[in-house]
Amino acid sequence: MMNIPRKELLALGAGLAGVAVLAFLPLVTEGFWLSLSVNIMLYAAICTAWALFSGPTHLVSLASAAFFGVGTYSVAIFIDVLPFPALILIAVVAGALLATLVGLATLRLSGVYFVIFTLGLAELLGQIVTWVQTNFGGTIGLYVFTDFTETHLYWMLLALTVVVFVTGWLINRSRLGLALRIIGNDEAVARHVGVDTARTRVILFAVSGAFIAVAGAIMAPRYGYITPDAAFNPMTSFLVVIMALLGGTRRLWGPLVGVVPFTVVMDFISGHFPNQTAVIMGLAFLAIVYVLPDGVTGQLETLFRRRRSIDKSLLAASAEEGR
Amino acid sequence: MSVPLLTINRVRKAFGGLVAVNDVSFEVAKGELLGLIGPNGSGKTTMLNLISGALSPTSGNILLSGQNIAGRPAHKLARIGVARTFQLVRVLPSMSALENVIAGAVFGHNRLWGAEALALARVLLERVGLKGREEVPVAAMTYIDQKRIELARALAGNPHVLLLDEWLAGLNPSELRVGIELIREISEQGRTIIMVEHVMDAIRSLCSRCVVMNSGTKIADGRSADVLADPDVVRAYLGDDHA
Amino acid sequence: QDPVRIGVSASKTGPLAGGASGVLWPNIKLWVEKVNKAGGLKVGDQMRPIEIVEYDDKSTPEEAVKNIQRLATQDKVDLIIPPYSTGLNLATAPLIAKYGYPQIVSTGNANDLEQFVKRWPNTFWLLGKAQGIADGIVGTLKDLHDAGKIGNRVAVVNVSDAFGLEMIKTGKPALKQAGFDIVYESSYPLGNQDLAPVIASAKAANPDAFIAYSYPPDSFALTEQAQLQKFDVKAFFVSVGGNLNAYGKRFGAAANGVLIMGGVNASDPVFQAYRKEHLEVTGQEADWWASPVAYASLEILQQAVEHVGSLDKKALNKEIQSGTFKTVIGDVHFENNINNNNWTVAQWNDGVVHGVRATGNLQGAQQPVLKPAWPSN
Amino acid sequence: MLILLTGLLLGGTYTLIALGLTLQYGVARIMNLANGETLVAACFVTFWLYTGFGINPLLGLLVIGPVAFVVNWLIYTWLMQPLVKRARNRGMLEVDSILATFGLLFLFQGLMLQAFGGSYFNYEFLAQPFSIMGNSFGLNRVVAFVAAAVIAVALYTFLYHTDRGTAVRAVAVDPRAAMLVAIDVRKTAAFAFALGGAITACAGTLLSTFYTFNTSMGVIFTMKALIIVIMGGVGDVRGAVLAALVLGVTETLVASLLDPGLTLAANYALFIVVLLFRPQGIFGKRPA
Amino acid sequence: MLEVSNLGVRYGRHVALDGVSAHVSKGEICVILGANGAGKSSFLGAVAGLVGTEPGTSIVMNGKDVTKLDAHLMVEEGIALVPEGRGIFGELTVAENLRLGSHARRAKADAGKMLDFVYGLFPRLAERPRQLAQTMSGGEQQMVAIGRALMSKPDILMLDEPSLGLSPLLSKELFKSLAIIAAEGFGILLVEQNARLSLRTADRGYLIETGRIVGEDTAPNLLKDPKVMSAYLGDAAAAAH
Ligand SMILES: Nc1ncnc2c1ncn2[C@@H]1O[C@H](COP(=O)(O)OP(=O)(O)OP(=O)(O)O)[C@@H](O)[C@H]1O
Ligand SMILES: Nc1ncnc2c1ncn2[C@@H]1O[C@H](COP(=O)(O)OP(=O)(O)OP(=O)(O)O)[C@@H](O)[C@H]1O
Ligand SMILES: CC(C)C[C@H](N)C(=O)O
Ligand SMILES: [Mg+2]
Ligand SMILES: [Mg+2]
Repeated sequence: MMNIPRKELLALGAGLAGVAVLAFLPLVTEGFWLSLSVNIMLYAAICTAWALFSGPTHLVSLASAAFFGVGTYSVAIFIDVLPFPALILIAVVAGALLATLVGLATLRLSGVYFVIFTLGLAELLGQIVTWVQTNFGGTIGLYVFTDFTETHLYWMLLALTVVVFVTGWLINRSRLGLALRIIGNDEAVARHVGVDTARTRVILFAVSGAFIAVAGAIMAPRYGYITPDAAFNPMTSFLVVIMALLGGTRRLWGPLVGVVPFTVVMDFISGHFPNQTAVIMGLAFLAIVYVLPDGVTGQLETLFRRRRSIDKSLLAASAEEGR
Repeated sequence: MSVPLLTINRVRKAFGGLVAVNDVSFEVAKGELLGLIGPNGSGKTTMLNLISGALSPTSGNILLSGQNIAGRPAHKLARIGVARTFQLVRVLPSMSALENVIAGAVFGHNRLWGAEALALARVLLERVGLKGREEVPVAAMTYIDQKRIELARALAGNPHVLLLDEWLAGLNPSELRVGIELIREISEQGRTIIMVEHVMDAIRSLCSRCVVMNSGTKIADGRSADVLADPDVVRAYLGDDHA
Repeated sequence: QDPVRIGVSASKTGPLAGGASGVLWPNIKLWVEKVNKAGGLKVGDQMRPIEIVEYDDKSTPEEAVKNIQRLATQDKVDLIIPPYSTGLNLATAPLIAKYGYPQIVSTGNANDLEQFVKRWPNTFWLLGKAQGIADGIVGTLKDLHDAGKIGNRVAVVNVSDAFGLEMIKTGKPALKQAGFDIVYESSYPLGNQDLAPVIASAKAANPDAFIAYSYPPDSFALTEQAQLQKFDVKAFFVSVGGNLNAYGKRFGAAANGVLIMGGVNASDPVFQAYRKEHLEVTGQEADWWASPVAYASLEILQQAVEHVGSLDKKALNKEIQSGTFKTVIGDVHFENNINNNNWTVAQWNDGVVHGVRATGNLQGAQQPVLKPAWPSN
Repeated sequence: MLILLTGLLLGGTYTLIALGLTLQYGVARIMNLANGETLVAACFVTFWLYTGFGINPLLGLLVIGPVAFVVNWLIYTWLMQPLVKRARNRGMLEVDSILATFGLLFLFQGLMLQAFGGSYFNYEFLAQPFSIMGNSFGLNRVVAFVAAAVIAVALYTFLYHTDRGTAVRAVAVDPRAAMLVAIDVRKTAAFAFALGGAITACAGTLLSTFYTFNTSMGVIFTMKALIIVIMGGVGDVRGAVLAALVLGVTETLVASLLDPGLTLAANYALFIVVLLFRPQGIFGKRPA
Repeated sequence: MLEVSNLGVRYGRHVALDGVSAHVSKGEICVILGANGAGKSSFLGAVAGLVGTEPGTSIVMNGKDVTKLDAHLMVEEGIALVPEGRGIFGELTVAENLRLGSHARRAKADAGKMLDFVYGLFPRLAERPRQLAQTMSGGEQQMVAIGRALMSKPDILMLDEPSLGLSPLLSKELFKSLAIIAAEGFGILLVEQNARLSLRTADRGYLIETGRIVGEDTAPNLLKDPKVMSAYLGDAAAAAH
């Protein structure tokens, strides 16, 4: 357990090489392909961060937009007074803080309840920001003027993705990672072998939330003008879940496998069928779900998996298990 | 009996109007193997849930080595040293046998990590008879083997008290024999055990002492042979031809 | 002939699609059809047909930015028609500037425009600053008050999004400064159409005038509730949505006297002809404010090209900065890239909207009348 | 009093929005993200029938309800059934249905876009004052409220007081065990899904009499419905109705007495409070 | 009454049952004995229509070929299963569970009579008709499951390890009840670990090993069979008496 297996070393090597190649991308292309790459890298970072939490816990979080928005606003509010690295730090703290609060409030929620709560979170924050700005002065839109080009954004997102991966890898090898796997398998068992399920979840949610907030912070310069409805756009949360599910959340690199094809296919559709985007996207999506049942579900099978296999017993007699 | 390891003091648990455990008191000495028996729905599982922290009592105290543990959350109790198995077997389906047991070693009372946890898990798997099957995913294992995993996982935490909820149920007679021997061994190594069981052969051959519950109350407590001959127990639980 | 390729990235889906498909897309269609019918866009001595390359930004900045990149670097379009809404225009401005295209914004406005224009001198703001529009209604009310026609009690509500807040931010101080007493004030979330409580509370405060910095769904809902609850004020003002032709259709005679944001000179024959054409070509009625402005932005682009005689972006920018353009909303001339002549308040009257107040020197404003009580039905 | 009545009317609207999803998610186990699009589609059809053919929306219900039922039946049997069949457990079905209905969401939205464009629509129907205890309300909203009450009561009676309804609930609890008591699970689930779709469509028809709608608005309704369904306890009609009414009254209270800008915050506060005390929803049963 | 021949079941590449034949007649109690994983549950599942069967399988019920029928139609043919792990509706009340038992068309007419019969058999259920099934204790849930199966007025009642988790008294009573049920004319097919108790009640028994029938005889004979004694009755069990 303590020494790193060969397979992982190989993966590490391949990963490093990949990152090196990716880092050179802006030197060979710019314009559209770079923009597309920024979008891909953005979702690669967010989806992987999302899966850090939602993968092992099987709790689908729709709070990505909330964290993202918090990060964006961290930059928007302080851009004129602090240097950018400090803003990133603020985003980290703000994201983690928010996640901790939410985590503590929703500890007892499971399954769909958690989903819905997080779904509303972005909307709620958006409204609170708006409400605060309405009632306590200030404009609603905040300008973010920087000298960052797309290349800078791309590099920052790439770096973020790498950090997320490394963190994920470290977590997997730690007590925390084991605790998560146990919780994901059976929460009641987890509690009875001594896992503090609540704390574990909160910590992980905070880590995941902080990363997503950083992604938001990095993207702020691209928005130029930050408004609550753009920063806290609920669509972000949905896209993250969809892409991550598409790729699978069992492995660290799973979400990545979803992000790249999804972004590219969707871009192809919106590029070639600007007037039928929605219809074709819908059909493409249905096709993916039906044609690739194992590509999608095979890996995801455990995502929501309940306890043990259904074959063993048709019904969990929960009264006996002291749930 | 010197200072008891576990003291149940007028513990009560009500679900709405239904009193599942009704002011029950008993003590368990260190190293004892106590049988907890009673008709279906008499409150045995509920009692174990109260001790293991899955439920918190409506009233009453539960003392472990003199410390009141009533109402503490399950994970804290697991750390303090209470481990259990479940009436319907619960393994961690996507993990291997070894990992299942490591789970107990890492987070239980033992709190081992790394090589130590691994070594302990191997030893325990061997003890429950699963040597050589360490890497098998538990989902593919048979019922009895899953029960073995559960036991090893509970033991891996090195608990002060081990709670077994119908651990022997569903085993066929030859498996039952193996299971009984396993529990006997564990008990003989000094582990304190409370076992809930409907298999009387096991109770007779393993437990020197039994507590009998009926509709939430304790109706008998004493040497197994005496208790099992008690007319009340026979009437409520065993049925006539067992006498 | 080699076509002139013009790129558009705007919303076809998402929350902004409602506005964009009512205002921006039909006018692009109308303009292209008109120009091509007339032989094409005059570039120097050539008449070149227009070819549109269009993308949906799904109402998000990420897509909008990507689309602009695609237009500039993949499709290599000659000109760009910028997106719908303030937010997306601001988000895409840096990129559009990077590739040097003129960005004539017809569907967005903000307050700190001077700062923005300094940074990106290729952006042009047809609707002017938010302040002008927000304060228009205050001026109208003040006139009515000074004429002794209404009291000084005002209820003001706003939709709480960027637009609503920009408006309230300057509108409220302006009301105070003009000596009005704000007897009820509140904001409501974007998308909320259950506004009975808002009207009930406003009514309870017994104001003389009601101002709503609102969006289409809520403009409709507020009007319906006011009518149902017999909330009779002498001046009833709604913002975006009140300018839609559908508003007049929906409320019929009840709309008479309702004040709205923006406006047109309805008696201008140029405008009337435009409205007719709009209906014929797009099958859709033009609205009474944003449509002609959006169309004007395209006319400006067209005339700039004709004046310059080439598609050289630098020259075009320069021309737009300094030139004067004949459009459906009258002659437009940018000062510091901002158009300061805008309709700010208009009033419904028998299915037609007449401008009653404007910034700058727009002609044709009519006298506002007091709103009659809601007809009972 | 005014606040309470307004709130109850709003609650009626919310009930309409949520009841269909209660059936689709609670019974047929399909977390239908395209629920809101169904509702909006019904708005459009109603609009089209009314403005194009002069068909009164209330009569329109008689057309739209059955048509929606059939369409949803087909959607279930063609699109959802394969997912149900291949799902090895509840979780997989949940993931699959989320992904598939997400595709449907776009498909529906795209089709509506083709048919009606993206602009705002509304029309006037029964926009007359209706007086209750001296306060006047929109007659269209009152009608919708009455319809919501009728639908909810009918649905409740069906689910809890008929054998067929009990069978529907049995499928919700455990489809496999339901087979063992002679319930045709496939048909029953299809029926529940179709009925849910029909109710959602009827909701759309009624809502269109007082809402302004456009193609992109479905997701707003889906979110509201989800919140109500979860708050009430998945699959529980009583819970959904109660949650909808409570939500309506709270929102109105907050909007009237505090600040309309805080309605959403109030919603969430309420949501948390409910779930803290009853993590399984108002009437929900403990998860098995 | 029930005639199964050449039944095969496979899960992917794993053959769980291969060429299994068995029959149960009216009023007969028939027990299947076998080690864990031998395929007993798969057999019952296949007969009930829950588990797909291999080509060549034939299941005939009351003279009608029902091999390919869906599970819910099997119930109409008179086959009821109390599955492993009980399969009751945890979130419904006891009464609702029982009422659902008579959902089958064949059972509707006599639902009232059957309910009385079930309540007579398991008075605990009569005491708690409104309790949610999942909050009943393990043994009580078993009663709900059996009661529900009986409500469908089956010709053949199949039970998968019904005594699991029941107290000794209840197990005995259960088997007594089974005898009563059989005497009423129901056929009973039973899978049990408690071989002694079940063989004492049963008329006939099958022995199943890794997917094949390896023995069949009358219950009294099986009880005496030394092979059965060592494999299924066990020394520990023998020692208790
Ligand atoms: N969560 C609950 N809500 C309501 N009643 C409950 C709950 N859990 C248990 N009960 C009731 O409490 C009583 C005791 O249940 P318990 O599970 O402790 O019985 P048991 O002795 O373990 O029985 P068995 O031997 O059948 O497993 C039963 O009548 C049961 O119905
Ligand atoms: N759904 C399934 N998928 C794959 N294999 C299965 C499945 N169900 C059962 N099996 C396998 O088929 C074989 C027979 O299983 P079955 O459950 O019928 O045995 P059993 O005799 O009832 O055992 P037990 O006494 O443990 O209940 C076993 O090897 C089991 O692992
Ligand atoms: C003035 C309006 C046309 C503003 C525009 N709707 C926006 O989003 O900002
Ligand atoms: Mg128990
Ligand atoms: Mg079995």
